[in-house]
Amino acid sequence: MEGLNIPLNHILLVSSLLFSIGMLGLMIRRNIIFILMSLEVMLNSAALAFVAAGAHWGQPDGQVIFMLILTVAAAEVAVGLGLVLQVQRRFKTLDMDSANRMRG
Amino acid sequence: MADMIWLVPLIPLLSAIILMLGSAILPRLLIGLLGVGSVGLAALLTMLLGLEFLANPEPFQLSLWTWMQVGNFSPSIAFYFDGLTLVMMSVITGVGFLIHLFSTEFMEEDTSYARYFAYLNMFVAAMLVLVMADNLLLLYLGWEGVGVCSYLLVGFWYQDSANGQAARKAFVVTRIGDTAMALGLLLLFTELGTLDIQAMVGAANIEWQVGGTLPLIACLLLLGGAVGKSAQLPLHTWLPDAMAGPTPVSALIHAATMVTAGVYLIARTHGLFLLAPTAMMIVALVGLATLLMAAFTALMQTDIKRILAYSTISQIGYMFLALGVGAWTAGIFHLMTHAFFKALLFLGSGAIIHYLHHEHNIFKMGGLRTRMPVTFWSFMIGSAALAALPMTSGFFSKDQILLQAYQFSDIGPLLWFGGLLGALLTAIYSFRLVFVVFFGKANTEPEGDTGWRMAVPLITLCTLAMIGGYFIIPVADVFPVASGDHPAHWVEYVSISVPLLGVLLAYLIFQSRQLNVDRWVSSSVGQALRRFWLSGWGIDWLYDRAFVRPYYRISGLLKNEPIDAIYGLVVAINQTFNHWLVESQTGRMRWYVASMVLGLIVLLTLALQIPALQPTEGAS
Amino acid sequence: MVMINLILILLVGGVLAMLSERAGENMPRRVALTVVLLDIIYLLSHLSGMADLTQLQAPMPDDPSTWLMHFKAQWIPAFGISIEFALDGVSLLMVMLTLVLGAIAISSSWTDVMAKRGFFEANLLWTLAGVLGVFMALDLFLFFLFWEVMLIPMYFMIAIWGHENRGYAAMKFFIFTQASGLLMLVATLGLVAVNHSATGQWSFSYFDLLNTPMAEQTAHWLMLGFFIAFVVKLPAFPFHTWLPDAHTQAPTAGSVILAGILLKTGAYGLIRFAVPLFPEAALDFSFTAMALGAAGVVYGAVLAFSQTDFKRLVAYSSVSHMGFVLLGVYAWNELALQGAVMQMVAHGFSTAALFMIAGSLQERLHTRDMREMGGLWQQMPRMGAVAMFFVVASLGLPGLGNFVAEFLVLLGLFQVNPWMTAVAALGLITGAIYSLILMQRSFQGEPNAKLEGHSLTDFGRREMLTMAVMMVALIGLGLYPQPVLDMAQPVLQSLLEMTSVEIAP
Amino acid sequence: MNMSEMTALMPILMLSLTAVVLMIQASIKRDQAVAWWITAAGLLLSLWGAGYARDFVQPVTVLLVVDDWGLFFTTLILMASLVTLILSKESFSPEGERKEEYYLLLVLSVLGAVILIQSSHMASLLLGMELMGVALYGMIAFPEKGELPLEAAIKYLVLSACASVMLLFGFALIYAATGDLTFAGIGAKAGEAYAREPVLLMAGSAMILAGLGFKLSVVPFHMWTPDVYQGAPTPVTGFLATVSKGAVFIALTRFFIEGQLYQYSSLIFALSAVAIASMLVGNWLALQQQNIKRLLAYSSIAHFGYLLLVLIALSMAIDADTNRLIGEAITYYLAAYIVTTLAAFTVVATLAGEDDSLSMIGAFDGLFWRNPLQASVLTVAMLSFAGIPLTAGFIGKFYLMTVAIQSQLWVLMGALVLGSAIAIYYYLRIIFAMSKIPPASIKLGSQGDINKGPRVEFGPQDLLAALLMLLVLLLGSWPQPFIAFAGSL
Repeated sequence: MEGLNIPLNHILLVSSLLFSIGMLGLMIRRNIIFILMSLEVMLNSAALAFVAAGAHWGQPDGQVIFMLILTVAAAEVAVGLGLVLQVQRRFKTLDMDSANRMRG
Repeated sequence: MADMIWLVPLIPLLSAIILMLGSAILPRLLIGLLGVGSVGLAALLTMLLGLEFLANPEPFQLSLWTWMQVGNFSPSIAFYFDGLTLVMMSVITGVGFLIHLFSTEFMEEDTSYARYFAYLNMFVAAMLVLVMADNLLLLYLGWEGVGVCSYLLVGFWYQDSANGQAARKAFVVTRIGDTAMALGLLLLFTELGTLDIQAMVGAANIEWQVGGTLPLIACLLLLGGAVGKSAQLPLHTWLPDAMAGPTPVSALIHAATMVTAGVYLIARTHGLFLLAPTAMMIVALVGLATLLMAAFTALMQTDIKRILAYSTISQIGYMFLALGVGAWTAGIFHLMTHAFFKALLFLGSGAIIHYLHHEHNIFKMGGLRTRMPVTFWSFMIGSAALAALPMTSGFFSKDQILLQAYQFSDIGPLLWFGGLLGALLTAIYSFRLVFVVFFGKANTEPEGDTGWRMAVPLITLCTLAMIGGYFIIPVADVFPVASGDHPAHWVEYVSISVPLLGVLLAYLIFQSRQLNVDRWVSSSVGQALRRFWLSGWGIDWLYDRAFVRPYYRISGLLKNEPIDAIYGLVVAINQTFNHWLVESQTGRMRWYVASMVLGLIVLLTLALQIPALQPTEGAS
Repeated sequence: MVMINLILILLVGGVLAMLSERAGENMPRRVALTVVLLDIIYLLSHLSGMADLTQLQAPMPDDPSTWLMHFKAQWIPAFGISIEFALDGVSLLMVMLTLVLGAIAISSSWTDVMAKRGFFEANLLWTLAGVLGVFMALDLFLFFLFWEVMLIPMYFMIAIWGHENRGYAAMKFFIFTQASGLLMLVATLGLVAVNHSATGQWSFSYFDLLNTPMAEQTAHWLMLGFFIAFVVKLPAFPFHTWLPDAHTQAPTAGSVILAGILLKTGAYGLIRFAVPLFPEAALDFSFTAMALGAAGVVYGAVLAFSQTDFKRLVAYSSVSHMGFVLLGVYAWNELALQGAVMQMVAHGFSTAALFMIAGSLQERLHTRDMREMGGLWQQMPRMGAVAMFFVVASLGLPGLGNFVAEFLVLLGLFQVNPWMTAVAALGLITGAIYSLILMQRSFQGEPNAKLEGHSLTDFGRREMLTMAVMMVALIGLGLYPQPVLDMAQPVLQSLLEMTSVEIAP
Repeated sequence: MNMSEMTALMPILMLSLTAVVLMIQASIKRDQAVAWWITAAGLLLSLWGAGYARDFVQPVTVLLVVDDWGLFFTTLILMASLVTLILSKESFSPEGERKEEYYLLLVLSVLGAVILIQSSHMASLLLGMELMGVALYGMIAFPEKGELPLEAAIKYLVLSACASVMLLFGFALIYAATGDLTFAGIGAKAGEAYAREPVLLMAGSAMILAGLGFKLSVVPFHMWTPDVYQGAPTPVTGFLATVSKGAVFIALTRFFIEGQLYQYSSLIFALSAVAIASMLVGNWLALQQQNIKRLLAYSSIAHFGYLLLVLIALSMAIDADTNRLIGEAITYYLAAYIVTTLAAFTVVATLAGEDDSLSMIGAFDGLFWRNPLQASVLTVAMLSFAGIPLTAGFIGKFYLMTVAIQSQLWVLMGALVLGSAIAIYYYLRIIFAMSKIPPASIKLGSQGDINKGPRVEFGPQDLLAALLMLLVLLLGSWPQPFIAFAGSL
């Protein structure tokens, strides 16, 4: 598709931006749900980077990895949400800062 | 006979060991017999040896076994016997025997009778080793041995920590001297390659020339040892305190034998001192200074034993003076006579103390002339000899010393005058003692006079103190002969008359009271001087401030191990890190993420900052 | 093989002792004693077979065949590590000392230890085994192994049966020795690496590593590694601070072993490894080392004087005495070295005895504080007399072992550095001061009011026997040290020759 | 994908098979015992498989590589999983709790680990790691009651996911730089890629290091470790400490060597910083720790710090000899560490179970006199961690030091020595606690009268503990055979 080749670095820049946003979310968010969402964002940033790189080298590998990442993300989140339910049930809150029984 | 010589020290040693092991079981009588008998036997053997030696005066050497053998350092357990040894041995065993005998009565009521005799016998053994030693290392063994025995005996009544204090003082102060001496030994061996006295002196005469530095240092180090043991300035302070021990002990150790060990050492190594004139000069001056200092102090004391102690110091001062001026024979002669009359005086005082409920203050005594005749006469004779009144033993020895001092190089007359002044003081304080204690009115009632076990030694010593001066000690071929010529006659007359003058003064002041000195004494200057001399010229005070207290303070400061603080610091550092880091484990997830992010950033910066491609190397 | 058996007997004996506790409260110590005696007999029976020990042929340090015994078996060929034991005069001396003091220590633990006796005696025997290993191992890896492992049972002895502050003391002891041990390990590996790069093959054998050519700088660093490990164990000023605590807190038998034997491993290490492996470096370093030694002599003595705890005082006296050893080793001439070896033996006995007396006092008075004592002689004359003997021994009375040792050291040192000698000689004076104050505070003086009432039992047969052994030993060493000297002489002689050749270039 | 390749994958296949069987079994009839036996059988089978596969070593597709080295660690990890399995059965079995899924998760996690070990491609690495990780979340959170497991699980999930993303992003960057996903390929193309896109390459590598560093819990990615160690059921902690970390380290090593990262001084520098930090921080954190599980967590931080030294040494690698040494060092140290850790956790699992209060050091007071066997095992383990001779740990440390000296890494060596010196303190604290004689028995002057805490009858886990102890001692006292074996890999 002509006219639509964005230089690799730009895409990488975007994806690293996404990455940073996700990380920021992890750092400032206290609600577990949002934390999981930030994780998603990060995962996708990586995925995007892969796709871009794959396109840049004209290889399918990029997309393959992208698939894998989706699966991984799914798995992570599945377990994550499972745990979230537990958290809600036992701690009666989703505020992660309150989950610090263990320290020192 | 000669090869039996090793028995002489062995017998007392064995009896000492037996007494120690059997202290619990042996009956008192047997203990006494062992203690006295062993020394008696030793004395007998010595006598036989002496007779044989006088028959043919050949010094001989008996080597038992090699003590240790390292490289070329091979001192052996060996004895050397010559005139000097004979004199010393006779004094030790003879006087020792008498004093042992005396002790049997003096210590009668004491609970640890056996321990006493064990120590005393051990002392005799050690002292014999000291004088019989063929090499300086063995001599040092005896030297330290007598030191320990003296420590044990001074602190014999250990329940009173004051005695312990005195004993420790005695040991430590002498130990200072001993250390100097030990260094001397090290130097001598390193330089001369042997410690056998005869060989060493020989080597020294070959390798060193007169007036060299090495002989000077060596002699001064040896002198340090001598000064310590013989209680000369500046290490004399222990002797007066050492009077804490039982009086017979003072008689034996701190008057007759041990304290003269220093004199013996110098006499024995005179071959070295002859190489170091300066050292000899120092010896003479030390002697002079000590004898004057001690005489003045003795003048003021009120404790009968302290008076005798200071007089001992002063008399040994004479001996040092003699050695210093090269009057070897005179020095040793005085050593012997002094042993007689000073032992006599101590035993006499012992008798008094024993029968006067352990009273030490002479002004609480008095009028004992009639009540304790034996003691009185022994004191009379003893003091006469001490004051060197003509015809007594002390006269002969001291006279020789003074005369030879007069002839000594240019400062001779000065030394002579000093000695003379000393003699005057000696006469005064000794007869002050006599008059105060035995004349005048009685202040305390004695419980009778001496029993035979005390009387016999006293009487024997009396005779010795009288006739001792006529003995001829067989040291002619040990020492170089002194210059034969005599000084002007007036010198001799003066030397003879001064002691008499002293006695007269003492009589006028303390007996007839015709000469009243109270005005001087009570004057402020007099008082000051009196206090100054009474305190032994404040030397004790000085040492206390200069050494003892600082040592205590330093040791006290270090007590809790300052070094440990360093390691404590290390621990503290680790704990701080631990604290900080543990704080960082907040348990908050966001915080953990933050740390990861931080880490990531650090890694990225580190990874990007050094963009240098290493040359590829082999991988595994 | 003999040497391995020596160690095995002790190891197995330890296990037996532990099990024997089932058979009865008092079995373990009996078993332990038997085991040690057995070991001694075993050793003697094998020595008797050999040429008269007083005429040992001089062993070439780098040729094991000339040694008294030598055993070598592959262990970890990958690194050229082998199980290599060898015995020469000096190590034989140390081995004997170890076994004798071991027996003495057991007898001292007779009434001292109440709980878990089986495990206690086991640890004691295992410590002995470890020490024997240290004295006989000539493979540096093996040596390090024993060096570290012998600490563990010792640690248990302090940590389990020690006194009020045992945890701290045991920890301090272990960390000091372990940390310094790590340095030695690094140094060893460094040395091996140097040798490896030179010869192209791995070997930890002492005999291969001797005369390893290396750069001056390297030699200095490696030497330092060994030196620190050894002087910490010795212990030398200023690495000594673990010792007072460990000695004070350890049970009597522990202190006996610690003072009598373990400290000697440090000295032995210096003589066997630190100097011969790096002669030049050691030579350049000798002044510092001697300075440390002299400092230790005086410092230990001064601190000993101000202690109020009986055992602590004795502990500091050890620091002072070990200073002489350090001086002796680094003066590095025959006189001084003989002195050092002599000191190792003599100090072993005198200090062990003093610790046993301290132990018996604590058993009777339940305190080590000398302010609680005084005038004990009255009630316990025998103990008092014994104490007096060992006190004068430790202040270096001629005629007893310690004097011979100290005099030889000083004599040797004087030829190297008179001024240092003068400083060290101060030790004679300060030594007298603290020794006598010890007697004064405990046995002499007015009987302590606190002690009115309870009657104290004097030394009994067992104690007197034990003490008699050590007294005889000290007198023997003092009046006829020749056997000991002869045993060490050829070894030291050849060491001196080798190093002098090394240095001569 | 021919027959021999299939055979080479035997262990993986066996594990997958087990997983399937377990699921089927669960769907037919839920029964813990049966599930347990199936799992055990599966693990044993794949062990056999690992042995069998030794004759078929080869790269299998671009994704996996089957070599002796990998197989050895596969074996090791499978054994570790067996230990975990036994402990899981014995120790945490809250009544009425169903554990079939737990075993399933265990198998899956092991499967992930094995894949991780054998991966030679980013995809397989990613898959292996995630499989292992995700299963682990489940295992950690498995106990139904108690809050700590849940907290641990959620923390681990979020953080490790975050780490995985870092890893992924790193891969992406490297892929962008080199255009290759196989380790070898990256290594081959890295040179010119560096010339073209140094920033991408370096940044990528750095992020990969970060990602893997998290799993290895090296500073500064270590913070999760204590919490997860403490919160997770003890057997799972043991699993995490040995299987997961071991596998990740192998993967890291492969990537490091194949991808020739050791060439880049900047990376080496970064890695050294991380290593030194871990050595010191880990030990400092552990100093005063009272909870033995947390303490072990901290000590593990330090130990992986030590281990990184070896990778750094690769950069200095002078000659083949040294490289062989390095290889052996990695193998030996990891093996020793895994065995020792298992021993330690066996004891903790046996004595403390899931009761957090019982995992306090105080609860171990006087253990020697209550339960000599377990006490001795823990003692040996501690000594091994501390690197005292005659234990496996010492030989491991010996190797590290030799490597450090051979490649002249003086600073790291210094840190190593310092760290070990500090470490002695807290390992000793545990031993000291265990050796305390309760005052009661001192008076009584005999043993057997103290019975506070659970007195454990001799059961499988005692046998297990004993075996592990013997293994530790054997590795330490007679290492030659194993060294030879490691050399042959």
